[in-house]
Amino acid sequence: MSGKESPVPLLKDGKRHDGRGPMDLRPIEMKIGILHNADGSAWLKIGKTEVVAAVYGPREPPMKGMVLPDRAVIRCRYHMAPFSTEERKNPAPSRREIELSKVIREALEATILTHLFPRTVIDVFVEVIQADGGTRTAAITAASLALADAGIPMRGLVAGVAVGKVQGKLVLDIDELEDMYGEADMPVAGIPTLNKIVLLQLNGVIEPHEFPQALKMAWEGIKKIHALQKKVLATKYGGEQ
Amino acid sequence: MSGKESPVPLLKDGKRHDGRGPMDLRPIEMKIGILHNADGSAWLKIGKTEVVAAVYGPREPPMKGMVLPDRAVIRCRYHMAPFSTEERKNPAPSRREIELSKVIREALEATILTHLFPRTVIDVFVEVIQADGGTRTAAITAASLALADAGIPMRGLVAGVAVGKVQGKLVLDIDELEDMYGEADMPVAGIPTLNKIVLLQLNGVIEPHEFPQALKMAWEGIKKIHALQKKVLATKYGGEQ
Amino acid sequence: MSGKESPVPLLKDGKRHDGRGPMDLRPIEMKIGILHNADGSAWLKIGKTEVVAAVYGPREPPMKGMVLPDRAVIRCRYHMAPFSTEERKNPAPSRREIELSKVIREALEATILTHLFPRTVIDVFVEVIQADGGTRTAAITAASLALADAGIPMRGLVAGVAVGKVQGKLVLDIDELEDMYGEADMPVAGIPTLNKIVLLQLNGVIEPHEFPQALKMAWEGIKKIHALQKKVLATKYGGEQ
Amino acid sequence: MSITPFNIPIIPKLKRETILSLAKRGTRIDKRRLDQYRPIKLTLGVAGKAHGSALAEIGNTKVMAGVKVEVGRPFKDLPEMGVLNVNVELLPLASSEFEPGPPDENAIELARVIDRALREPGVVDLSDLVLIPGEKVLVVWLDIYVLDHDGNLFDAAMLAAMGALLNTKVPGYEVREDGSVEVTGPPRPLPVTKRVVSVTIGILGNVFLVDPSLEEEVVSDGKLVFAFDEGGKLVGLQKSGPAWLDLDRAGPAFNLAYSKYKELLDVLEKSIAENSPK
Amino acid sequence: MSITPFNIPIIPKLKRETILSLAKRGTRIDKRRLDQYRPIKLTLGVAGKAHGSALAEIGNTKVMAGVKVEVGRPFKDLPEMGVLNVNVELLPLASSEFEPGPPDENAIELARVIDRALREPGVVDLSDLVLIPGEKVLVVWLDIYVLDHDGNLFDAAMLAAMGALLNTKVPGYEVREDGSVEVTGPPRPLPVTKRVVSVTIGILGNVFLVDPSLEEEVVSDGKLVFAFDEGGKLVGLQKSGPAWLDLDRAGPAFNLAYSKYKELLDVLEKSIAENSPK
Amino acid sequence: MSITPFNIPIIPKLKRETILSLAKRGTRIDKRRLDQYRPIKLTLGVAGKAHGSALAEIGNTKVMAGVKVEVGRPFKDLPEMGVLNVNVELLPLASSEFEPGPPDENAIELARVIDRALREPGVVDLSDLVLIPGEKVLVVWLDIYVLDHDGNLFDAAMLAAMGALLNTKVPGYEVREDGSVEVTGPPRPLPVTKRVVSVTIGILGNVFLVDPSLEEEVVSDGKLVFAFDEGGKLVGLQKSGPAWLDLDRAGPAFNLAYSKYKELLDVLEKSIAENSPK
Repeated sequence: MSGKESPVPLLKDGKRHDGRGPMDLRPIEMKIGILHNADGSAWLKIGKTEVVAAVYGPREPPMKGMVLPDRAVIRCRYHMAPFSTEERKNPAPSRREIELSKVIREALEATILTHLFPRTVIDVFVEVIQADGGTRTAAITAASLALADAGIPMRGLVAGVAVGKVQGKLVLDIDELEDMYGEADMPVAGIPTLNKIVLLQLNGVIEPHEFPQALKMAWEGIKKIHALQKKVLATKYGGEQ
Repeated sequence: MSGKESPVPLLKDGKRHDGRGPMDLRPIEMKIGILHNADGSAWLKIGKTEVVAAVYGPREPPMKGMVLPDRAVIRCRYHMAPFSTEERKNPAPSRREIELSKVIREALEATILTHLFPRTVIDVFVEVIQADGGTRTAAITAASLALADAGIPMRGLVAGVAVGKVQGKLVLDIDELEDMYGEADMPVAGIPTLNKIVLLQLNGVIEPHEFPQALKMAWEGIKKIHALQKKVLATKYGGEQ
Repeated sequence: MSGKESPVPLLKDGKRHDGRGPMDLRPIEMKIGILHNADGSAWLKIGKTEVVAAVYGPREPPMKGMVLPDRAVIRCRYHMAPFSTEERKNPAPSRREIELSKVIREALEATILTHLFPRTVIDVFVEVIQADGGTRTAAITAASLALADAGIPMRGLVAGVAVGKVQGKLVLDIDELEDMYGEADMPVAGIPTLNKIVLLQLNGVIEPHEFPQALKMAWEGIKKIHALQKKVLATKYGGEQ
Repeated sequence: MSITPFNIPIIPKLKRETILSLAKRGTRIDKRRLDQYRPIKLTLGVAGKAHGSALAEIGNTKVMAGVKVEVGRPFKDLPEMGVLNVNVELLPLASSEFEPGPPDENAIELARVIDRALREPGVVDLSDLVLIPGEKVLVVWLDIYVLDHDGNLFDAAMLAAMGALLNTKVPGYEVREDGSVEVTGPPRPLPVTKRVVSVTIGILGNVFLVDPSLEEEVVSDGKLVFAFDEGGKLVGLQKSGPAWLDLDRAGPAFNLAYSKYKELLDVLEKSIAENSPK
Repeated sequence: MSITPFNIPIIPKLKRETILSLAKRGTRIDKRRLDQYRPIKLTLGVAGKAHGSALAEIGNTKVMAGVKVEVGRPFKDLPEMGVLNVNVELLPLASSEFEPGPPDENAIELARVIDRALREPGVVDLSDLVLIPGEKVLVVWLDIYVLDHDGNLFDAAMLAAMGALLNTKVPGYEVREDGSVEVTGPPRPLPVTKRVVSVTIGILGNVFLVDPSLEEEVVSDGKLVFAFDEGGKLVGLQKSGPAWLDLDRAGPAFNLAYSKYKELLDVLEKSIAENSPK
Repeated sequence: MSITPFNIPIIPKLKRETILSLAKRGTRIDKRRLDQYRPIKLTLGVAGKAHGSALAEIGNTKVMAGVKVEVGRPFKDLPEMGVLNVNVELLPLASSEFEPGPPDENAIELARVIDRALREPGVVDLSDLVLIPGEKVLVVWLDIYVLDHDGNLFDAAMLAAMGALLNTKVPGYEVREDGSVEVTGPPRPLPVTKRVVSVTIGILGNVFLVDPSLEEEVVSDGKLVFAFDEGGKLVGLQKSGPAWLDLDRAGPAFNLAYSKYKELLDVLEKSIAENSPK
């Protein structure tokens, strides 16, 4: 969406620049329990995008007064490693990181059973190790796995993916190149078992009739990612196949 | 006081660059109760200088411990809109804004009956929408109106105005041009019903004999502004004509 | 250690650029009780390096909760005056100042009998007035004097000095020129009456066999400085000659 | 880091019940229909030293926007583009909940949603703001100043922003031979190519409330902000707040917003028409 | 934002009564007359790496000032002027009330009052500090370092500042043909054209106390700081603190200050004379 | 300002006794010998967008390092040298004790100890990173990312740092005639001239524990960090923590560290060998 032209065609003969079809996700790998100290943790790689999530809590608030009488306080940080991007990113939180920390926190508030843990804090920390598009939806997918790994009760697992528009066509799970030279990026996250959307944004321009279409495509992706989440949890914890 | 020469003569045939005589105030407009949420508010325009003031309180302190056992704590912010000045002003508080917030707070401490509200906080927030000279005295005049609008008991209304020196002559209520190319700027604020000075500063150079003279001129201005304050309050609240 | 060549020879005929022999300290002056408000204070000059130290406490914590149940909390600031260096130093704490505040605090923690003052804070503030090499060891030596002047019980006085390596040779108490163009700077501080090292760092490169040698040289210096500390305390307080 | 707000008054559950039961009957506390805006007003040219300014009012909500245009450097990767900066200040004047200080996550989210809705459809033609490619360009500072917060800051801020941009006169900069830049020519309008407005929908359970008041926002689960350009294209979208949204309610929400955007566009058009030289 | 100090020990009302009743008899706790300064001392050249420095002592109050001169850029609107920066640090060494951290409103007010009293009468001839107009000028950093706070920081800081400026030797900068600047020539004195001192009066109700000690400041309502140049012109004035002042007491306050400024000027002159090469 | 940590769990004295009594018998809680490292692993090339990266693991401790090389300006006093910046982030993921925020004194100390151990022996040949002397040089950003803290962060960070530097490919910058810099040529390895590793010794009273685990660090008085180059020269040393050290135990501590550095060097060499093109 930079207004510049892509160095490679984003669509050619129905295929995307990396050979995928419009509805294809990038290859995904997930692991849980990868950190020793955190109460729960997860690692997720989708294409070249790579994130690590850790969860601490429910625990005492780090600061007196940072509690609610009827539920847990969620603290959430989405943060990019300085070496995760093309140009080195200053480690101080950017305005973008501050906004994304907020929308990810609000997405997770909808699924965590916070009322079970009044007067405590639950911390969700996500680090982007490599950024190649779709980092916020990767972050939320990994965060949800880390919460499950920490044994924190949720209404359902959250998975996310972005739908983009390139050369006038909607495509699933855009990467950085498609994001940069495409026309739109619509990240969506939801709880597929409950058919609930918990994150929804749009960066770019789409036609009115494309909105329901894009949402439907995102949901297809979300269901596939959710299946992988279940699988990796089952491998460690059994059940819920 | 920049050392540079004024693009227009500041005094010519006894008239100032905008046609005023030495003792003329610029046109003044005042309104109160202009904001919905604030407990009291006021808007003031003097010449092209324009400020908005809001008062909240007396209320619980925003932070535990920010109280005094025998009186209210006053919090005061003088702040300039980024678009209020010739060059865009960074919204982070400048050293000038920090100093002016202090001298305005101290001026108001002298008039507010703070001992009536122990263990509470009274907030006074002033935004400069357009800066064309005399913003601190406009701010204090508007703040005093907003305090009255909020029903906070005071020993008396505070009004303020600056006296300047241009081309060797003292003049009342200088504007930005006169401030920039003049020799001195002496802002004064006081409670005219009690003959008390609550703010007094000097930026520039004056002769010893000019000090009492400048103060006398300022007081004439203050009394005129005070009359307008009373009028606008009477229009809303009746009485005190 | 800048990689550049020294403008003057650092060693010539066994003498250093300022005429000292390898084991000579620079001239040292010390005073205590130089400040009125502080509970204890000291001034120290070694060569052209000059520091002032002040101690407040044991006292109430400046902030609720900044206490330990079984001992005093030490707060320590090593800070350089903006005019103490070749180029003006920004007064905001640099990363270097933050590190040095930490190593100096940790050095003092080892000697102060903190368990005698639970739930209190002891503040040690050091200002470098002129920086010409060896400021951290001067700071710790002066801080120790100020603590004694404040009557705070210690296991022993702390003294410090740096050993450097210039033109392949170890020398005691290097100044800024020797630091800048030399090969190594090893600051050491300790309690000579107990033979305890409380600060030990190395900036530069030395041979394995030089380490014990450098430490031995530092200790010789520390003992000499300690003798001066005792003298200045005795002049004020008598005893402990 | 984002933290669940914990320094807030307890949410009045009874109020929520009242609003929900009124909604079932198709009405609201202030008698509005569920899809009805409060009175909207847009005044241009409210701050004389700004190059452009506007004050938007939606009910009691008041948001001012001011534009300053300055000479600056382009971004390294966009040498032939001017720069647009959007900043939001949630002034402590506006609400007892706003404390003085640098923009918090709410101010930053608001600024970024508006920034995207302006940037993505190319509302300001940044390519028309270049003085010396790669060296000197015009930098447009759009400062949004929230003066009174009675709910629905997004729509009021968007309206004030568009009003201020359309009100902006760019000083007549000229590049001299020695590369210096001076103001010599007459001012010209900022090149604004499109109009954008936003429509915000409050979410309470399964109820949608267009243009939620503060009273309604406080008991809501969250909101959806849709931004449209004048042709009805969707140019921005944000779910804000901890709400969730039924998958099959997303379409109806969009349709509701889509049915309202022209009302706001009309307000914008009218105020421009009133303001333009006759 | 400015906040009423709330982290302070309770003001000793008895002490205030004592000071007031002593004042009625024309004397003070430390036996001074109401218009009497404590002993004043000014030592120049106290910090060897500064280009100029001074230590001012008034009673137990100790303030150091150091000047560094560096090459920098002029302000855009003043291309043919050097730059003067005044900074004050209220060091935690100086008082149990001072905490480490960036300058607070008290430090900033102090710095700005001194800055104005130096800048407005043109104490430093900034036009004489230009290397390449619009490009490179000398920047004078005046750092005021409060070491021991026993009241009346303004007068001590002003004295230290003037002492340091008058003690300053500017490195002998020269501009090379390629526009680079190097130190080649011999140092020269900073072009200081005037001498300025300040006189501070503590206000307790209707009583004026010249040079208030900390003990007196703590129970005062506030103070008035008057700055004079060597010719007796008023070059600065600040009411500081929540005091009010009777309109008809402003004249007497001014006259009191005016009657004292030469004492401080004498201290300044004497220390310069002592310090200058014979 | 440095403050005694006060927001920490109470130190388990019983644990300390246990560790001390085990040490007397020459062993440790996790069965290691006093001079034994936990398993060490170094993986290169773990972050694809970094110009170089590595993940070091010592037991459960995990530290990543990433290098980015960019064009920037040299320091004014070192016009013919590239720039090396070392930054450490103690991520909140890594420990329940780490809070988000700018680097604290622990992160800064860690970064500066590693910086010195790299800078002083000239590990990176900065003179080989100059594009236009005094104008444009390569700036090497070495960001150390602590992911899991189970003790001995210094040695793990040092290892990750060296691994990342040795893994770094510098983009093929070329200087055009007009002074602009572009990436045109093929990447080349960062000029790394030496290998450096560190050996950390925990101090508990008179006991030395090589490679202390977190459990051991918590009850320790402090630690000694020794950095060695491949030839065994001492290139860095830091006493960290409030411990004191008997004067006559400094030699034995050094000898202990010296006896171990080759183990870490071997890990480093092996991982480079595995990673280099065959």
